[in-house]
Amino acid sequence: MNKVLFFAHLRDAVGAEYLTLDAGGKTVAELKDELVEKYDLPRMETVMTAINEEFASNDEVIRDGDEIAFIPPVSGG
Amino acid sequence: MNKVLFFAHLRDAVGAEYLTLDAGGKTVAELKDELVEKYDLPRMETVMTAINEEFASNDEVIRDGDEIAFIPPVSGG
Amino acid sequence: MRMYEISKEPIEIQAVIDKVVQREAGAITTFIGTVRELTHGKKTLFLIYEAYEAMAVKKLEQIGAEIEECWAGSQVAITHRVGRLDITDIAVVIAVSTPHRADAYEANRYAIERIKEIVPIWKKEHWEDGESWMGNQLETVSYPSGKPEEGDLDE
Amino acid sequence: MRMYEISKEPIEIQAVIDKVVQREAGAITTFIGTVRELTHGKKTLFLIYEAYEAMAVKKLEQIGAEIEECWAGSQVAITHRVGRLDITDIAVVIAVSTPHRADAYEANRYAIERIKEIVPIWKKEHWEDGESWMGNQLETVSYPSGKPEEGDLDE
Repeated sequence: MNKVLFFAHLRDAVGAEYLTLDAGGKTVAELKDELVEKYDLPRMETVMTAINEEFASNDEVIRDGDEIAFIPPVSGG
Repeated sequence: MNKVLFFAHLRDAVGAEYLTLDAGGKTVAELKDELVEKYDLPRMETVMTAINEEFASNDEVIRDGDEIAFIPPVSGG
Repeated sequence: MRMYEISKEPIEIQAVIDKVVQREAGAITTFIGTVRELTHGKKTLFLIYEAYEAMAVKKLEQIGAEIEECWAGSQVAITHRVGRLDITDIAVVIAVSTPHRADAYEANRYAIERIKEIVPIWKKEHWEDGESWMGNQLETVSYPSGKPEEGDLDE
Repeated sequence: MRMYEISKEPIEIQAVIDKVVQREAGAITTFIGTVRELTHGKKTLFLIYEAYEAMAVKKLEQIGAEIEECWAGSQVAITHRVGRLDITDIAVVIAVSTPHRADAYEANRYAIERIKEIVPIWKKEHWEDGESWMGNQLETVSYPSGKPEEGDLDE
């Protein structure tokens, strides 16, 4: 299973801080597409992804147990 | 009369924080020349002058009562 | 000593500076990011900062490592606040010490620019007439809660 | 509140920063000049700073006025220490607040460069084997006490 974290406006859209789901074997892009469809997530083309707290590209394959996070454009500082 | 202030290595050379002397009517350059001769002041070509706490050029004329200061290259900060 | 922190409590500037004091340093610069009342003429009431904390600390560490590699003899400490911040409250403190002053300015500037690129922290601005997650470091992208594509899902 | 000071006492950084906090500012930079142990490989024991105090305050005020004219919405506070300073002691603190961060770095940098040009403050470095008034901001001109042309007059 995988913990999938949402932040900022994505958290508002999903209505939860995280979801637990099975994404093992899927690419980041595939997971994104699924979630966009299910939750109607806005502007996912501007959203970065992290796997286990490191940025990951769209074609990276998720392994079972990985923690996934969707990172909207950051605005710290 | 005029108060003439010395700082840093000039103070060491003159052996006093200030001198009281009559410089009214002289130019800055004339006063410098006199003091160089009397105290063997080193490297006066690198020393700036202030009259009443404002930088003054060599040809400025000193009036009675003006406070004169010789400003070696500064090294604050 | 933890040089890179995400803090739920107000940041004590002096404590961040103390972390980078070194006998070889002649210069320490700090950047203190504060909550500004007006942005593009709009009046902010307060902000909420949210972080992906574990990753944010890692990314701050990465920025520090980049700086210490690029500017010889430099030391870096960064603390970023999360939670609710009012006008003039401190959101971030960056302290950099270096042997010479030019480096201290450049390295510090590099730190804040990198924070705005790669550190997973977000701010939500609250105004009298609404609220919005700020979208990027240029403050040109935002996600106003009133827009249709989000309005459907916001409760 | 005195924004520009020459101080015989240790400088409290927070007190200088507090002077420039403003609701319109999103950024505050500080420059903290500290006494470095090594300069060009030579080991400093301590420094003595001396100022032409009244003029130094005026010149700091002038620098602040130059900054506030050049960088819109900026506020500046500067305190420079005089007397004996040991390694890592603070010689100067410059705090600048501005609405946006780029200005806060640039204006602060301008302040320290101007201090090294026009503010009548001098430092005497003390080493194990001697002492010397430092001559200019680039630290390339100095007046070692051992030189003949001065040696005649030094006691």
